Amino acid sequence: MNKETRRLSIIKKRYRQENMFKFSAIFAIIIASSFLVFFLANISKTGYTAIQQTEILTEVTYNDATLKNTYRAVPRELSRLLSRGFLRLIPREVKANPELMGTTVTRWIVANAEVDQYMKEKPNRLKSKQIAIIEKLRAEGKIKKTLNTGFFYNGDSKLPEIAGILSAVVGTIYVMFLTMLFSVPIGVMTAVYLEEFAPDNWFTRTIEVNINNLAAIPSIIFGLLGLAIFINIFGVPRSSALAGGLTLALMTLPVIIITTRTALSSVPDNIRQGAQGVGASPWQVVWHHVLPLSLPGILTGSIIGLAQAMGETAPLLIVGMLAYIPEAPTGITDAATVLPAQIYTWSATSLRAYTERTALGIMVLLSVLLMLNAAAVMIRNKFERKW
Amino acid sequence: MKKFLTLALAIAVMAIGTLTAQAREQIRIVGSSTVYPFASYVAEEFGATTGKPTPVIESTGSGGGHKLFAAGTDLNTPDITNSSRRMKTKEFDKNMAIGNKKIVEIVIGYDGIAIAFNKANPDLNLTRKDLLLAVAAEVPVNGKLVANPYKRWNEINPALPAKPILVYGPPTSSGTRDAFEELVMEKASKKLAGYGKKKYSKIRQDGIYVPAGENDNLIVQKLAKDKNALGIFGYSFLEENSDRIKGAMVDGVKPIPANISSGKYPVSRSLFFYVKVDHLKKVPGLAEYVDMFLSEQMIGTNGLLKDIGLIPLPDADRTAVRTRWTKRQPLTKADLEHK
Amino acid sequence: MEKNIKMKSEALNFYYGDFHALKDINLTFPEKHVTALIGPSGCGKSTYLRCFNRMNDLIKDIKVEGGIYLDSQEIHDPKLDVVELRRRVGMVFQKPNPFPKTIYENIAYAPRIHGLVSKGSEMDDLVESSLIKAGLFDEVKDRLKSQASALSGGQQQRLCIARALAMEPEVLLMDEPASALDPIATQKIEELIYELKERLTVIIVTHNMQQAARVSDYTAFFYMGELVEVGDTSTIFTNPTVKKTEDYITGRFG
Amino acid sequence: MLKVLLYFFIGVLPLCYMAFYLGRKKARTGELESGERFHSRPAQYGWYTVIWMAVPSLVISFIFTILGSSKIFAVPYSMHISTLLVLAAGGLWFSLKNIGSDLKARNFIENTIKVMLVTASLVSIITTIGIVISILFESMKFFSHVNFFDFITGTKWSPDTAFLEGAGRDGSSASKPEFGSVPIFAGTFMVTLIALFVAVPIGLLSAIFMSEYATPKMRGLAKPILEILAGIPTVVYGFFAAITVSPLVVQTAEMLGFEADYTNALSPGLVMGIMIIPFVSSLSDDVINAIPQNLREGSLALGMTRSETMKHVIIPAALPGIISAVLLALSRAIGETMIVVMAAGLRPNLTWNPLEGMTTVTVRIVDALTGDQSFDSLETLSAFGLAFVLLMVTLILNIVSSVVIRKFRKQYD
Repeated sequence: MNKETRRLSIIKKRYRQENMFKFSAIFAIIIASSFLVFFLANISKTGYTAIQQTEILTEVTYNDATLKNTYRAVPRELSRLLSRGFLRLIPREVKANPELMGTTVTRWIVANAEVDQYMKEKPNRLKSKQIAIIEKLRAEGKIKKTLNTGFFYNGDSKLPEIAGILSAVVGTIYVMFLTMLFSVPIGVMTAVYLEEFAPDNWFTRTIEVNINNLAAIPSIIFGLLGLAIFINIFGVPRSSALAGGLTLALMTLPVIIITTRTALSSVPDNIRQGAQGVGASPWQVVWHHVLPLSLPGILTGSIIGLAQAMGETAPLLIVGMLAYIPEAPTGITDAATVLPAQIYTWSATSLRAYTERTALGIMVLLSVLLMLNAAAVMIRNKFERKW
Repeated sequence: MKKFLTLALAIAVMAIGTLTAQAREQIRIVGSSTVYPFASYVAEEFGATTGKPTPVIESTGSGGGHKLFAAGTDLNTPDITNSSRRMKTKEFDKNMAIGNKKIVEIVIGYDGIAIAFNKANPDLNLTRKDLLLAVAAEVPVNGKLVANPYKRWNEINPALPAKPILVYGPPTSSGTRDAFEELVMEKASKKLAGYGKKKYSKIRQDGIYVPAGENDNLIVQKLAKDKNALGIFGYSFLEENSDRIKGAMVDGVKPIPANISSGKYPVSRSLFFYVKVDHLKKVPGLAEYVDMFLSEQMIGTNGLLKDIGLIPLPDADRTAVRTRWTKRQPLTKADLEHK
Repeated sequence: MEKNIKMKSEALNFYYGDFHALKDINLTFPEKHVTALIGPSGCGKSTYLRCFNRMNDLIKDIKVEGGIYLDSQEIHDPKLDVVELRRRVGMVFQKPNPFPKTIYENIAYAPRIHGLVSKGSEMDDLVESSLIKAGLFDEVKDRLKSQASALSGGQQQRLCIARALAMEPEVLLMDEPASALDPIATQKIEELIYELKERLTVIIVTHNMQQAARVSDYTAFFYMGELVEVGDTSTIFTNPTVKKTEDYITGRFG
Repeated sequence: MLKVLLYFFIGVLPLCYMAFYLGRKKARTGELESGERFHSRPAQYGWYTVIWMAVPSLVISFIFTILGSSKIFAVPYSMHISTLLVLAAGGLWFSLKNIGSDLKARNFIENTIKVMLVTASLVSIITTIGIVISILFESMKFFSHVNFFDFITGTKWSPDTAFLEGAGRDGSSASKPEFGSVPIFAGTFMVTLIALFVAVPIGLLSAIFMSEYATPKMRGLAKPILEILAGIPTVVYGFFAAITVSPLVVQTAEMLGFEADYTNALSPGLVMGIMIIPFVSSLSDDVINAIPQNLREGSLALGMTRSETMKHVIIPAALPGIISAVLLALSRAIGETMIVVMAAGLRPNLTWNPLEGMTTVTVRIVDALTGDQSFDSLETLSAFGLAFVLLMVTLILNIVSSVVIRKFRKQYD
């Protein structure tokens, strides 16, 4: 009986441990998810205000005095509340539309960042006199917050109110295009060689070990490589999309090779044998059978590799993409910046009006990355074949 | 068949031909992170108001900028390098050797180095000697140099508050650190017998001087919160955060533009940029960009750059710089050697 | 002759999702006898075997109807603890699956965690006796501290049996215990089963007709999830009543 | 000159098409006229012609371009073009002449393809060589001034004199610069350690949850959540660490009566820990699933609870795999740059207190390479010395981890 009670107590204790263990496993996953929720909520909370931008309704006078000093175009008390991004363009506006000369137009104009910060109830450096003016405008309905479309069609700017992500987005597209152009064919070819053709000798093994090691090398070291090889030796222009794309391509290469190899090796051998049995040459076996069958896997791997490269910043800092580039690049050797680098530049600015824009930029980047990853998962689920 | 061949050849040749017509359209600028905000501001104005391509400005640091600048004469090298210090003779020699014979040196203004702290504190008046003794690795005690024992300001100077010393300053890689060491520490140590009237510029590493980036949001937060901490920063930093922090007086002089500009405020340095004269013809807009930078609207006493923290040069100096520019007067080694 | 019934199933139905894997099985297992379950692949005999220590609980989306009794206690009874059930109903699998530990630890593991022994010396005795029961002791007595993976396949399987025996179970379930082994190892396992029935009840699933004939006292023939016929092994193999059983035993299908 | 290469692609494509057309036509008419079947299909003769025409000229063009842009020897433009055209025409003429019934065009193509595949796989080797060269050369310059042993074991990082020279001032009065990298590596390991403290338990338990306790539905939910964590760019984590976590840590520390720097090691460590959770969890998930099912059944059949099975059987069996997962996560954390650049400090600090500011290897590299110093100053070069050691450390970690995992796989394959 004594033995029996002891056994029962042991069982009880064991079940307690079992529950503890289960609970801690669930707890771990809850921590991870709640971090994600907290993180996303925090970024959204910081960034959502940047979706709106303050505008002021004012009269703009076009005359000779205006052209001399554009601050005179608007009522005196407003001249320091409006964005210089608009005022400095007046001479060009007049040049394009000479009939404006001598007229006065009433229109909504982007306010400067301090006013914007005030309207969003955030810290600002306005003086009490200026606040009184804004309050008066508010009472008259001459100040409002509208959708900040400029964020999407402007490039970077030193004036937070007109700073946008267009140039960074275009730069990202260029860089990603180049990364894809170099890394996908070379990666797939390497994988095909290693998986389908390579004999098992020291050469192949060296390559394999090498690829595994490349996958583990810190990204910043790829930046040093890009700087030393592409820029200093091959003379690729600094901060160009080409320099960034090449550097990221080398970084992405191992990812693509490894995923492609997995995809290739999952094609069963009897397909290869079947094709060889009807007289296909080794290359034809690969080209006609193995590659088409492993295409979804290759595609998924490439997308994941590119999504990774898209969020990468450190190597790009070293090859000079941390630059002030307000205009979208028009060629691959033009200076370009990418979204993560833009986010970094803005986050390092002490002007607080950039904080919300940084967060909004992050939201844009995250949505793109999430979509890419979702696409990869969809391709995987839709075409995945169990052999 | 022959026709087809000629056609294909023609296409090939044409495609190759287009590349020679490609010339660079954008102005390329590299260099100091201190000059970067001013240069990019001008660049943006330049792009917006003239409709020409906006110059590309990369913040590489002064040293990196001079390296890229002196890398060659061709259009793959930058047209302008910004610098928070003067070009070194070594760098000048490199330029001469590589073929950049004509370089114009342009001073755009001053950067005051402010000793900033939380706005809630009463005003503070520090001497350079106070600052030296606060941050030096070794201080003279009874005629001998010993590891810096000071933990509170009043231990250095009874007139100062009895608060712990905590200074956030630039890291060794920064030009601001260079200026601080030269203008504060070396100047003060030369007058002190304890240092043997020699220049001394070694900064303590026991956690009282904390190296920190210049544009770091975390440091503003720290100063905004910690009433004891001081920060050594460029004046523009103080200007941008003037709602939260203010600057200490150094040797009784306030860090305000008028004092810095007139040279009364002792801790300030000049900001430069260097232009390759040979590129003026090849890169469209380069001359206009420099013209705009030197205009009264930008670097004048009430210029736009003053709003973001540049201290304008005195009138006479501005005129001198403009003359040098309009004459495209090249920099000589003698200019650099003479201080 | 009256026999004590150790385990039985009553009107047992088993479903994998929509698939009806076992259909209305009624079967009894007499104490200290060997019962063999035979039948073609996919007939449900392994599934049936795994019902007795509720190994099927691991599989998602299953449904069990009817009852299984161990000494007249329903094993799905919430009062009965599955851990305790498995201690009493041991199991040996098709492929030997020793833990990546030493031989000693493989056997000591279960008794220790179930609290069957309290002293170190008792444990040594238990390990030794289990190994002796499994007929493995002489082969491994000098290397109890070496890794179990160093043993041959047949030795590993006997180690797994010893591991099960160390819990002193009342029933031992064997799922094709010799199918991955060579003939000599198989013979040893069969001899072992023969000895085991002196101590406990054995239920064995096998593909090998001769093996069933050699080791078992009773044989049950399964086909397509149904129990076709059950009886004395000698009867089933010499004089089956159902045509299908005869066809299977004589090798006409399966 | 780089553009030569790019535009040549546009020019070369129509030429290739023409060559293909000519080759195929020659083979077709050849077959018709002679009435015998050629060794290969006509299209393969077309490809044969294309290879002969395009490959030599492309290779030469590539070499010329590299020579030109790396300033070894600038091939004059006219010479470049004429060489290309002569080569292309020569190749075309040669291949067309060769086409005949017994020319094995298919084998030729396949061999060419194989050569191309080998060349592609050489890129990875070249990359490695490039990395080693690019770091080794500059770090050699550094180590010729600073003793490697002093660099590895020194506990004081004060590059003062190097800085003076780098800034162009007279450094004779200051003391010798010291480049002891221990405080910097200590900072790196502190941040990494904090990250592992976060990531290993959470990652491992998450993997256990997913492989052991989760219903398929919960698994389908939990897995993407972890994958999203891996997909967030590091610059975003950095922003989050600097803007949100750091002030939170300082506030919490103050509440508890401690003092924390804003650039403390804890905040980047915590955030980095979150970042590497997926590395630990997904690899652990893999190895736990790689443990044969019968081992699990064996344990359960002995009356083990799930947690006992996990703790006593599965985890010990999966341990090598888990260790290698942790090592990989570790090397990822050591090399991580943006989070520490944005949230950790610049102060070389040898301390056990994670609330103090610290600096890390990657921070120093970025800081030295983007600072105001002259490019040949010792401090700038120290970036390469640090990168060299960083590279070695990550390589060793990776090699150890892959050896461990290979042993593990061998055991269960």
